[in-house]
Amino acid sequence: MLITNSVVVEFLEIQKGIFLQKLKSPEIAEKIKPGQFLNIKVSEGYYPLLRRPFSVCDVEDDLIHIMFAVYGEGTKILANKKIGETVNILGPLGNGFNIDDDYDLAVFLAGGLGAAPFPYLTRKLNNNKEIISFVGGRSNKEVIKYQFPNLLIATEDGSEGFKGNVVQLFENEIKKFLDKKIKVFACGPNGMLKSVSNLIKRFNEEGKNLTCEVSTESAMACGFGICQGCPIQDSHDPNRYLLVCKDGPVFNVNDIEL
Amino acid sequence: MLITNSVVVEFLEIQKGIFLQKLKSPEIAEKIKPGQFLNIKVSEGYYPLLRRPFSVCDVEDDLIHIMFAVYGEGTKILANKKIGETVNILGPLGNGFNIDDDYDLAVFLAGGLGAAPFPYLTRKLNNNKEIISFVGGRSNKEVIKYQFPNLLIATEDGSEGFKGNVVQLFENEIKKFLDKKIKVFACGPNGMLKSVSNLIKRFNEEGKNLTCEVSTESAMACGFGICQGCPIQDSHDPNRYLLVCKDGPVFNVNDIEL
Amino acid sequence: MSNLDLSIKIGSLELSNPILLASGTVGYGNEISEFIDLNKVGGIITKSISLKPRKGNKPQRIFETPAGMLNAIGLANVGLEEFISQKIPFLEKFDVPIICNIAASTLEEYVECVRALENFEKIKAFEINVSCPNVKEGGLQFGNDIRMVAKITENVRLSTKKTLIIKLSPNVSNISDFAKVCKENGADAVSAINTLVGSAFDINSRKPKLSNVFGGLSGPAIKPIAIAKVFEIHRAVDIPIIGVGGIMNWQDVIEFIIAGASAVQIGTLNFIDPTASISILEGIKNYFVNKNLTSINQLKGSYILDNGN
Amino acid sequence: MSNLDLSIKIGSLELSNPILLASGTVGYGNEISEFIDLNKVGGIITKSISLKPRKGNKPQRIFETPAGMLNAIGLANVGLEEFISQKIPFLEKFDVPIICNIAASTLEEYVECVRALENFEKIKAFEINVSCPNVKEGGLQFGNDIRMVAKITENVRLSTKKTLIIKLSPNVSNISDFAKVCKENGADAVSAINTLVGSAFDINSRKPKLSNVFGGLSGPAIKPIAIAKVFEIHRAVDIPIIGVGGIMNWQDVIEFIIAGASAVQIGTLNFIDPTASISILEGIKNYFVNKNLTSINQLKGSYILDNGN
Ligand SMILES: Cc1cc2nc3c(=O)[nH]c(=O)nc-3n(C[C@H](O)[C@H](O)[C@H](O)COP(=O)(O)OP(=O)(O)OC[C@H]3O[C@@H](n4cnc5c(N)ncnc54)[C@H](O)[C@@H]3O)c2cc1C
Ligand SMILES: Cc1cc2nc3c(=O)[nH]c(=O)nc-3n(C[C@H](O)[C@H](O)[C@H](O)COP(=O)(O)OP(=O)(O)OC[C@H]3O[C@@H](n4cnc5c(N)ncnc54)[C@H](O)[C@@H]3O)c2cc1C
Ligand SMILES: Cc1cc2nc3c(=O)[nH]c(=O)nc-3n(C[C@H](O)[C@H](O)[C@H](O)COP(=O)(O)O)c2cc1C
Ligand SMILES: Cc1cc2nc3c(=O)[nH]c(=O)nc-3n(C[C@H](O)[C@H](O)[C@H](O)COP(=O)(O)O)c2cc1C
Ligand code: FES
Ligand code: FES
Repeated sequence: MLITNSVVVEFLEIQKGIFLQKLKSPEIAEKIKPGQFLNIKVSEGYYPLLRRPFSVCDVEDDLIHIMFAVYGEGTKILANKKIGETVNILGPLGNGFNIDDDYDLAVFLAGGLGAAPFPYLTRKLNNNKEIISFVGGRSNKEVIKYQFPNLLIATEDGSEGFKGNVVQLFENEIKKFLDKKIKVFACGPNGMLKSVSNLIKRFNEEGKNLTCEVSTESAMACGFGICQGCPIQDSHDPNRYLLVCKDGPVFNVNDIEL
Repeated sequence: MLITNSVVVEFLEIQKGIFLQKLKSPEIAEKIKPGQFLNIKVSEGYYPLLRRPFSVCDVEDDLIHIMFAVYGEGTKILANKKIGETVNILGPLGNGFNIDDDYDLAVFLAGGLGAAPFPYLTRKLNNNKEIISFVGGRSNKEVIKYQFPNLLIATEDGSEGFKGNVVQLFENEIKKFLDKKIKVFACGPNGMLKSVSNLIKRFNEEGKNLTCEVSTESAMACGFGICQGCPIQDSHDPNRYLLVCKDGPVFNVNDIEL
Repeated sequence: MSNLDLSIKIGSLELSNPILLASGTVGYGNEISEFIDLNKVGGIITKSISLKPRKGNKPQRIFETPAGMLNAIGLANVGLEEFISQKIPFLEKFDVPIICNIAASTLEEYVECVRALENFEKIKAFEINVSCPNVKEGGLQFGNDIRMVAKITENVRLSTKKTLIIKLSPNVSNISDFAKVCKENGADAVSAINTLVGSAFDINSRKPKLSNVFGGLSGPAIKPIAIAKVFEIHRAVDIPIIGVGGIMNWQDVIEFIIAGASAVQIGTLNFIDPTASISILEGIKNYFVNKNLTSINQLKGSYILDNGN
Repeated sequence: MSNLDLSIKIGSLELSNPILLASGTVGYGNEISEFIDLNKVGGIITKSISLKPRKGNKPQRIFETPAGMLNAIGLANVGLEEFISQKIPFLEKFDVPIICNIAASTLEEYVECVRALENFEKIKAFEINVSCPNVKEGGLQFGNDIRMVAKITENVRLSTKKTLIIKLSPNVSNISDFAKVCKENGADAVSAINTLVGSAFDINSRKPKLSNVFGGLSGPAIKPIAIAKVFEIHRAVDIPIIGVGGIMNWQDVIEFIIAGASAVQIGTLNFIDPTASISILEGIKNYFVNKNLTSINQLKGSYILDNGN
């Protein structure tokens, strides 16, 4: 874990309202793994007071990419940064995706800004095994296609691809592959992750062979385990919460209660 | 009184650490008088929360000039504004200098950033009568010479001009003119204004003929009379405070207790 | 939604909408009337009036803090007599309810002020300030003493038929107990909250930033505290609550109403943007329309709590 | 100024400097030790320990507010047993005083915890949390009940020879009365302040932002309140005060010391900048050198007040 002032080196609007910011931080770029995140202080003053967590979207030499949309004050300030201005980064934080080769087919499941961690994950999987990506959003404006391999799209309003939610699409499509050993990587709103989790459990109860890692979200104050602000239920012990920031944000879906 | 979003049109560092910002506001530029001030919200957020008061330094068509140095968070944000960015201005506020022709010689007395209102005042006096300016600072780096006519300088460390404070210099120099009807315009720290006030009173007790208007400062919340945050002692009524923002900031020195 | 009706009734006080201008933050209305049409706000609460004029505290009276400000005005006001002769006539020009806020150092003084103002038709309600932290006598001591608050409420109630609002101090641990005694003694509503006691020192001079040493903390910094106090009262006592503390936009107003407020007061924000009350009103109307709400009572205290924890 | 000495003694507790890390904001030291050399801070105050492990509140536990944050962690902690078996051994690696913060729902539980920890050499002091607003039993009720605070202090005092610090609730109107009973019952110091009770609601879902509804407000927003409380205690009671609330930089620390604090705690700031305590220490040293000060006691409570008003 490091704290660095990082310069904004490049800033793109990859599609309407979705920003990609490239921040220079050789130290963090060298260490960070897919699924890990950064906790960013977007301004020097007291407003906003707390850091804002962002997944590492990609790494390019000594640049870290983050992807975001404007929600509130923090992301608004970030979106107004000019090239050459700095942000203060604390990272790398949390546990990333478990990158092993123990599968035949990788599946990416992303909802909304849950698309953020996949470019870097794609690069790091790097094993010539097949990947299928399922990405969803309310309408096609909200679907982030950025760098997804083999992309299938679900929109709730049917404006592009499958009409319905991304988990339904995944359920429909994956059936043809259920003989394979599948590893699902999912990132999106907790509601989506919950239905992914239920589906995976059902498949496995039916004797299929799927593993699934989900990247979860939580309100956070510190991002590195000292505030206890980001609990998530431990599925193995009803008397215990895990911490999203430290024990996650990526969990094996069997380890948590969504 | 108006509230307007004004664009920063030009931004100069007139001497090291002293900034001149030109803000576009046709409505305020048209109305404002020398010695009046603006209450400026330098950022959109809650930090800083309150507006910051600045004297009008000059008016140039539809531009208002303000002059400032960086003290705290507010002036720091202001100094980081780029051309084209906006600030929110409330003004014109307060009572300006009383511009009549009832004198033979005008004297300007300024300490530090007290130099701010004089360029506009000079332009508006506009009556071919003589002006002498006395400007002081701790060292010559702090003396703001910007657009003062007939300038005499006092520095406490003697690095330029008279060694001592600006009121002493004024006392020495003015003696030759004491047969004239003199009008003094003073702006600077309250300590300086107090010694000006004492000196003027002494001269007048000695039968001389000086009038004096001082532009005072105070912590302010609103700037237009609703918070009661900026009291200054009324010299005619011990049971009453005047308000710097509404009854001032320019007062005849006889009307207040400094 | 042509049937949107933001009006609200508190005792006999009828407000066309729930946006009031808080005591001490708009004087007696003169200056702010240059910025907004006062007829559009729900009501105006005067700067605290006392029997005799008060000069107020020496400078420095104001100090900015993170997302807040300290003030130690010291209840500077023109006094009852000048209020009657100068301020009421000005306020009569507007078609907006006036709530007269009263401060005093003794029980008798409260009663005397209320009696003197009872017959002025223009004044629709009294807000009794038992909680101003900036004067040495009275003020805070009253506000934190529950028997005193009960007694003041009881006595003032006997002296007025107008709507009676008690403005509560937040510097207590059990604000709902205070609201309860207000209700029991005949108050029509409570305002929550007044400022919190705060202070600041200069690290070079070692002097307090305020001549009075203590000041009242207001502004967005205190909003979470004000929301908690309004909610606490709403849960415990059946009395209309006027929410105040840190409102900066229409969202904050909606939050106060959800937490239990029937109306709200805009305070510190008037200093920063004297037109804010009007734009807030627009924001509220849009929210009501978007949510298919037609009256304040549908939203008031409509918080949804999980069962258990 | 080679003779600058920032050390301070509170009871038998010897601190090399006045910068402590506040309870609940550095866990048990593990994570923050990756950012700073723990041996450099004056002391570490553990997350509140209770007799049994506590799971804490459901999410959401954290909500940001203007210049502050609300937390409703609910005293989540590993419990006495695991603290002894896992956390103390880790802390023993450092040459820095450990102050063990204790929370409980009953008087007996406080005493039992203290007894169980009394023989651990590593623990130099106890800070008794009578004021956590985030649990239903105990917690706030104790902190706002002066007889209960007296009784807890008295009983814990009988059970320990270590330095005893009582952490006071700010949600009271008369904090110096609480400090007084702490002193009378044998406390060596008081900490002021814990968080203020606050709340927030979502205007779309109408649900509270925190599952617990109420949370504790911390951060720079509350600093003026904390300064006022420290000053009030300092003026009224001769007991060492540990100042806490909203410290963001070395200037804030100096302000607390001027207002009367012997030492201070860094809380919320650790979340934003876990290295801040070390840079603050540098800032303090420079201030002392520039002002020709050589000891904390020269600055402590050195405020200058005007006479009269
Ligand atoms: C581990 C982790 C990784 C994350 N990675 C990313 C990422 O790569 N890209 C990204 O854009 N965001 C990411 N987020 C979410 C991101 O932290 C928030 O979007 C950000 O904190 C918003 O800050 P703000 O100040 O703009 O909004 P706030 O002022 O904090 O919130 C404003 C409003 O927006 C809502 N809101 C905030 N965040 C979200 C959200 N994510 N979805 C829906 N509503 C929201 C809030 O509830 C609130 O109503 C991540 C969060 C976590 C915990
Ligand atoms: C009527 C009026 C007119 C003014 N005109 C001008 C002007 O034309 N140009 C200008 O630069 N300033 C002017 N000021 C002062 C200006 O308002 C302050 O400099 C400004 O508010 C500082 O804001 P800040 O946020 O940067 O500093 P703050 O954070 O408010 O203060 C930071 C520190 O600087 C100190 N400080 C603040 N202002 C001053 C000051 N003026 N002198 C010395 N120390 C100070 C504070 O006490 C504090 O310790 C005027 C003030 C008034 C009341
Ligand atoms: C400068 C100032 C003066 C105030 N004067 C009074 C007063 O005279 N009487 C009163 O009851 N409240 C007074 N208040 C308190 C406000 O009415 C309000 O309760 C408080 O400021 C919290 O609201 P806010 O955060 O929106 O400002 C004053 C507040 C400020 C900031
Ligand atoms: C997330 C969080 C958890 C806390 N947990 C505890 C605790 O367990 N025991 C305690 O006595 N105080 C606890 N506190 C209070 C702090 O120790 C401190 O008193 C308070 O936060 C004010 O200081 P600050 O503004 O610097 O944060 C907690 C504060 C925060 C923000
Ligand atoms: S965010 Fe602080 S512990 Fe996870
Ligand atoms: S600054 Fe508000 S009355 Fe003068």
